[in-house]
Amino acid sequence: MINRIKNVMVIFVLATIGFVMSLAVLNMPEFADVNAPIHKHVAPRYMQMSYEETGVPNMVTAILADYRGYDTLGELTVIFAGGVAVLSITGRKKK
Amino acid sequence: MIELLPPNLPYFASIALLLIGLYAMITKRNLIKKIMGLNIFSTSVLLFLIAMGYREGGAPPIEVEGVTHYVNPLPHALVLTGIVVALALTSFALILIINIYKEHKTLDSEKLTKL
Amino acid sequence: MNPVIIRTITRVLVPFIQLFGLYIIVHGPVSPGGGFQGGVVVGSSMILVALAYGLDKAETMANHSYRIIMDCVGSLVYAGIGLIGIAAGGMFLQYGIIPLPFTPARINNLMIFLIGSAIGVHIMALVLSLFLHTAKEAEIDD
Amino acid sequence: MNLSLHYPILLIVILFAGAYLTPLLGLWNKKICFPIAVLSTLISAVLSVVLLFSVLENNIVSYYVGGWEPPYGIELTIDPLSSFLSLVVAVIGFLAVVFSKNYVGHEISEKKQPAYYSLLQLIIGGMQGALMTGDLFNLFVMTEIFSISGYALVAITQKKGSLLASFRYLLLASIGTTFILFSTGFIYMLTGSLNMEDISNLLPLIDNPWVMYSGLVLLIIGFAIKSALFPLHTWLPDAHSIAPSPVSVLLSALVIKIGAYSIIRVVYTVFGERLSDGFGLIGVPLSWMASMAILVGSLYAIFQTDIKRMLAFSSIAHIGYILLGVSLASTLSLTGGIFHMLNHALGKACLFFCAGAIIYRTGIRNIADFAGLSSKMPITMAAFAIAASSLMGVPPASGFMSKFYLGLGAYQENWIFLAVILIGSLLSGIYFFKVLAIAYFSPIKEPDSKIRGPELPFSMLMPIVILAIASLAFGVLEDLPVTLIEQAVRLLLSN
Repeated sequence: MINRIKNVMVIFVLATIGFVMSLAVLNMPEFADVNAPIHKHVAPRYMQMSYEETGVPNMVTAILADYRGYDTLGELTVIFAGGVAVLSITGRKKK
Repeated sequence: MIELLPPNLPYFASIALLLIGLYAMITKRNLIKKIMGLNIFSTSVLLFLIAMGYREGGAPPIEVEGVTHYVNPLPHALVLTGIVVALALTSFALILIINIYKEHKTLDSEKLTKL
Repeated sequence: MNPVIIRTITRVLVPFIQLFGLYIIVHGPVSPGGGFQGGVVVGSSMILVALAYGLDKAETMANHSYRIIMDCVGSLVYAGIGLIGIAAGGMFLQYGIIPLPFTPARINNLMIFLIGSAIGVHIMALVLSLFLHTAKEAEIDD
Repeated sequence: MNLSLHYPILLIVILFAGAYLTPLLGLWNKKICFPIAVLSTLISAVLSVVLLFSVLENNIVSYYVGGWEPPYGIELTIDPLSSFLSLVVAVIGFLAVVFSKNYVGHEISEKKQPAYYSLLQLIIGGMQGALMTGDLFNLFVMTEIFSISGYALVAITQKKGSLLASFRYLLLASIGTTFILFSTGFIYMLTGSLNMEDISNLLPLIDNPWVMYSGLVLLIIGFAIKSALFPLHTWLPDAHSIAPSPVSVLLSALVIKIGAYSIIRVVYTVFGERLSDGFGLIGVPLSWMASMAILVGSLYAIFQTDIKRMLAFSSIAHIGYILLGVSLASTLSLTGGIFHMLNHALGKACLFFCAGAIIYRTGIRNIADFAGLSSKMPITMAAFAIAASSLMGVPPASGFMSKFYLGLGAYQENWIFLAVILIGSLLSGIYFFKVLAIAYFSPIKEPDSKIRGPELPFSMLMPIVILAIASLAFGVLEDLPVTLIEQAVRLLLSN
């Protein structure tokens, strides 16, 4: 019985999330739309200027290592934290 | 044929993945399945981001002479970060699960709550 | 049992996989790839060694201390390159201002390459570390 | 080279560099990890004091990482609120590292100490990064850094159940971070930008309420999980009570505050201009959930027998006070909420340090066994009493002032919220007085047997005394923080 109620609640929560997000998606700019704001505001600068400014033809690398290099430092720190986290719980004594 | 599909199909697909992952995380009793759910769940975001950056007729974002329209490179950088975060989380969660199994001799979340 | 086929293929394959990984790291600035992807490829080659020859073999080839040193040094090089930018009078992680006898774009290119290599070193050690620790943890008892 | 320009980034990078160095030098000598951690946290604390003065002068300090101007690169934006909280994080983080010196050997084997100190620096650095950043995606990355370190620090002890607590924390909190990333995607899709300042300028021009509001709701849900708001609090009691005490301090006093801070940042800075008319839609459920959190957290805390579990439930209640102040969105309530962040951080840190000290010296976790502690550990129990009275809201201590502001703000909105605050304070009186009554007045059952040492070591006494004095001092000199907070609130509400 409790499982039944739990299942119904889970489905209700998921349906709510799905419904709200589907409504959001329906109102989004169309997929692959050339005029979406995402292609208009910041990205053109990366496309036109990145080779001059960073000397790197690969724009993803230019963004990753130069324009948003601080994010990559954070990313490195995340995986470093993951590694240290794994170290920290290995070799526990068995009770 | 492809014109019959709704235009925002990739976004819907990512939401479907999100719901599947979330469902698995909440209802599955095996901890490993929960982590699989978590992986599906975080992959849904990556699909969403990468679909978002695509533009019609866009070339891969590597400077080539004569090409003016590339797909948006920023989401690619974000996705890379997302993948790395998911890697760190998954590896930590798996080693946690191994240790939980050693300590409690079960991976059933309902039995584990009773402990 | 001695899995001859697997071990032979591994022995032949591993150098090529590692070379390919290094290629991906080095070519990060000009083609798809970069430190993360290449680092994962090199790390996986060592995972292949661990699978074919046993965990101990991989452990002796790249032992715990080496992996930690690679990890920490990779991260420190990244942060250090950032701090060089400050020392040269620019912002953190600003490369163009570093006083080297090249054009700013060239210095940028060089530094992005260095950063990619640092990330690659970090990731290759870390991926192997994650695998070995998880595998050993599962192996200890039962 | 003018270093003063670079304080914001140095503050963060020093902690990260310390974290990278700790395992490296730990290979060589395990004893060196503690000095590195103390040094890096001390330097960052000093830098954050200096930064606070510079922020008070200029209102907003920004730093362009990599020299790229904002929408293209990452910008660090330090306004009075983030600078103020960064000081709190730096000081309490430093004290937690100092407290670990003697305590850590008690719960964690020496082999793992490099990892422990590295993770401590990572968690503090991640929180500092989240406070300083002016970029939405960078906020996600920093959130992930302190979360992963947090999961590991919960699991690091040998205690039974720590793994399970960590796993539950991981599962729920990573739903939160994924939601944060999702809504970052939504907002990026709408505006094409990731910079908070830029987004807040662009959002009013955009007519797409569905995407925008679902992005906002997802962000708030994500950060509400991080800050353990009422229906999403289930991970907190286990994780915070099982972690080693210095880690409980960091998690309970600081990490959940970063969630609340991020909600403030998102609602008031990113969506500030857009929401001037429509915050009610999201603010109303948030304020009711916060009120429920106050009542439920306090009620559960009364029935706990384990001291650290009781404090953990009390944290759920107090995050409710803070978010109630945030969601009511008036000058008074916001001032009260932010002031309460300070008071709860100081008070709860002091209480968890006291609990850690008690566990260290006597091994007692059960409240019923506290009889006679007042004579065995007089300083610790006095500090406990001061910090508890601050959290209850007894007048001389600083908690009274923040609850006073909160109450005034709540009364303007709806008298029910005022009633909730009063009832919550009453309930917190019940559970804190229970502890104090047993410790001070209950007869001693057995002669004291297994007590370690004549007094606590200095490294454990110092954090406790400093925090207790601070809890009292900010109650008497409440002008000092309040003027600062009012400056921060004016800036937040000016949008």
